[in-house]
Amino acid sequence: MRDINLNIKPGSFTAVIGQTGSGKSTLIQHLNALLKPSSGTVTIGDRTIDATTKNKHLKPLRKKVGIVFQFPENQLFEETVLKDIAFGPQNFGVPTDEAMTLAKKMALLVGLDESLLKRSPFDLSGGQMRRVAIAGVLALEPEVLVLDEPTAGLDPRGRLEIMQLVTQLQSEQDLTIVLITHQMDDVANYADHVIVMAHGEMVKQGTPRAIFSDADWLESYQLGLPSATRFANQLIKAGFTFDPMPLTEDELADQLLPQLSKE
Amino acid sequence: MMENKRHTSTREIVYLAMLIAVTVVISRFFLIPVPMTHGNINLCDAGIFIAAILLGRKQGAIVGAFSGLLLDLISGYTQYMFFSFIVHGLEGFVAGWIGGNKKNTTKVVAMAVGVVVMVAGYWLTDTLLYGFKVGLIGVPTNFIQGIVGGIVAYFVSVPLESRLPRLLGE
Amino acid sequence: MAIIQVKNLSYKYHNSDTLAVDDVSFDIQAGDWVAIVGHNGSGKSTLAKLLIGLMPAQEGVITIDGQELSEQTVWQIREKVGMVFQNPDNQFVGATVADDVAFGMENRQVDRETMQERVTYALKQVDMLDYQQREPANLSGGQKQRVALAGVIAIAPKILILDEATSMLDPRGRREILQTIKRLKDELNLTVLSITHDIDEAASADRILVIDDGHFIEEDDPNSIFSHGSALIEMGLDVPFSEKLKLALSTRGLDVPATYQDEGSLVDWLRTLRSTK
Amino acid sequence: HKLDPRAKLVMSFMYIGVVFFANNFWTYLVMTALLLVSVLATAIPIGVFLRGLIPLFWLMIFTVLIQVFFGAGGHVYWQWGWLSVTHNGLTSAGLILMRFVLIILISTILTFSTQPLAIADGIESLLSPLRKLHFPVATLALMLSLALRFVPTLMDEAEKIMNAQRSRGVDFGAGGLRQRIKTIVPILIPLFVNAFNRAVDISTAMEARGYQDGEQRTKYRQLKWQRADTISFIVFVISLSAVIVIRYMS
Repeated sequence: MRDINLNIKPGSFTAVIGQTGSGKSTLIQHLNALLKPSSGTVTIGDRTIDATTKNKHLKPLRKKVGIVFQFPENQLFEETVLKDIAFGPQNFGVPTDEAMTLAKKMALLVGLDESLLKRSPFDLSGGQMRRVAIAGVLALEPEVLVLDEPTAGLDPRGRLEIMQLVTQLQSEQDLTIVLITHQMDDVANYADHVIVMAHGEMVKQGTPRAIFSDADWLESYQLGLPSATRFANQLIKAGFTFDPMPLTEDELADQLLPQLSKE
Repeated sequence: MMENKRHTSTREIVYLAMLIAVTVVISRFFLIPVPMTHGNINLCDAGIFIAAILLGRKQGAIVGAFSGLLLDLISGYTQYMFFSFIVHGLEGFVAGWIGGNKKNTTKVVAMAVGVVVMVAGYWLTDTLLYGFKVGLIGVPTNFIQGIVGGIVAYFVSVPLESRLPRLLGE
Repeated sequence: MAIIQVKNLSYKYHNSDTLAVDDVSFDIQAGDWVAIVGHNGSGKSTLAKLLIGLMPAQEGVITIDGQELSEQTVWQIREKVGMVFQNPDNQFVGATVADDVAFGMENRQVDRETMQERVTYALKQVDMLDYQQREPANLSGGQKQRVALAGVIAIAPKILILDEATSMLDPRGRREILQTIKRLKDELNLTVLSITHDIDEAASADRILVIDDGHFIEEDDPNSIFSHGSALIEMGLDVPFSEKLKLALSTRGLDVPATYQDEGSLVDWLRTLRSTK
Repeated sequence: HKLDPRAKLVMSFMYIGVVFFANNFWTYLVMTALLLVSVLATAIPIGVFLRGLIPLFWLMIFTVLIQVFFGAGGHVYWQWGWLSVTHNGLTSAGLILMRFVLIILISTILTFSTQPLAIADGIESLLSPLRKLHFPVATLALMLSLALRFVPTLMDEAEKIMNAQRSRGVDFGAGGLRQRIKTIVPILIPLFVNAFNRAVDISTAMEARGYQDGEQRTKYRQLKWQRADTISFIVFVISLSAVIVIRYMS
């Protein structure tokens, strides 16, 4: 990975897109100081990390940025759901009873039923386990939540529910969201800023509308368009006009309607 | 039930293979440097004890023997390969024999005996290869390694034990 | 002729109270591509495993290529069926690509010369010949799934079952594997049964079977199934984009046709509306 | 080094066996010469082999010191309390050191020039006569090759789990032994669960592909014994017999 300059604003929803192996995963490990930059700096809030930062100074940063890795259910290990969620805060010195209260709050926040809290995490369904893992990261009370393909392997309903949870966290908990995804429709529906990665470099950043305005450029990086934008491009060939380019089906429908005859 | 016996058999081959692989992985992954000696201790005994305690003597012996062999093969200590096969195999067998599916205190005893078998086995090996006194050098390190492995195995296998039927897909 | 016949099939896991598969019957014609769709936990993967006797059904009869599935016929039936599973890593058992392709043939005691020929042939079919000596650790998920597909081709089955074979891949890997399967189906005259919740994969099928909570809901061609729009969404399934747009237009007061339209025909329909202005 | 792994395995172990017969200058000379020829045959730079010895440096020093100070007999060069340096002590230290280095180098040659999988194949092939005794050689070989296949996959998994727990505030590599053991458990439990889950998937896939334990299978990967193997084998046998002969002649 080389020469990346980017800013993520508090409270924003940033999507990171790029092909598999484009450096997305390396990027998020820097956001959480799991990796130290070999050159350059990463600044999180008022703290700066560079190649010389001592490892013991990194830990407070990990509390600020919570990462939900791909297939996060693979990190569960405790006897009960509640204990697993409380594991993170305890590592940061939160007393046990406080951590448990926090864990319960987070479990309810991600939509886990209270009856599940005393169960073993391994007894839950895949979707529920994923919620436990997300709650475990939220329990660190981070300011930034990074999610690496949180919907991978879920069915359409599961995907929708997780994405709704993420937007709810952004709006109600004032979390800054960084989402790594292959789903362009999710980018169009939820993000306000997009970072495009390729070959370990950031090749472009901007609003979703700016990024998705150039289909050919995206194609050159093997990336696609949101369904609505792709469909709008077909309609342009049929004589319709759009300004700006629609990103979601609602935007598309809104612009389409005035162009249709009302019988 | 239809072809139930064969079914268990393929699954058993595969989970033993996975346990061997995990044991090799944790031995290569977690090297704890030991002060005052020539090197590191690894966690292979933990993997072997976990297999032995969860599944029993035969399985413990297989996981022990093959992970010992593979570990030496991958790390370039081929001269130890067959000795490790026997020593770790015996270690797993003994630990599984005494401690498989038993009370927690019995498990501790089983692992302690396993450690003794392992330490004695390597001492004998080194004595054969390099002489009696040189063999003594390895004893303290192997001892620490075995004890650490046993402690780790205890804390991992106790919670896993109740999950076992489900993990084996039953 | 029906190459797969399922009659009154039921299955219950012994640690569960409800039936995972509940009195399901259907026929699949030779040469068809049939998709079974349903949300996670709807019983569709259980169904796949029952079809090749990986688990014994409590009730019902499965007939494959004229043979009734039983303890005696299970290995013969597996000769005719190739299966690609969800997780690319957990079905790659060979040390290298070529070894993995040969695994199924080794089990069938194919001699070595034939194996070498067929490994080369199968890898060529999935465009992985250059990767013959590669180890799985150096392959992408999509490449591993193509190797799995080559392993299936090598044993020349009549039926290919895809058990959520694309669900762990990125969009590119998914597109590539679907293209490969479409081509192979025609060239090798395969019957394809794909278990999926990916809407593009389902759209490639000739017929779609919908199951929900172990129950058989409906079987029809994609056009008719997709025209159920919101009902599918309620079942936790996806619908093609053209249907989503039609839903958005109809909530805005536009009269949309009730039948399913793919994107091309939707563009045509919208064009006629525009030109009548 | 394109020799058959079986040849390499047998030669290495014959070599290690014969090292114990070597007891004087001439025998060690033959052994060393044989080793050098093998090193050259691998076409791997000698530096690589020497680097392989570095991690064992302290062990070697230790070994030598022990032999020097505790080996008794012969002329006494130096004495302090119960520590003494004697002629026999020095000689045996030298011999042990030589033995040590030779054994390590020959096994390094084997591992550097042969893939673990090839060695596993070689072992399987060498053990295949045991099949007659109903010893499940093929099953165990399959188990071994599956284990080898999944080591990198599970290594990856371990790394991922470690990263995830680190983000949840676990400090690895810090603190005393007790602290370290505590941090290992949150990795090992998920890793074992993952391995068992994989096992269920893999065995299902194997059965779907027609695998049945105990049934006859053909083999795609085969070892080929070639002329070079026979020649090297003969060279080894002759040199090693020479060592034994020299030992008992002198």
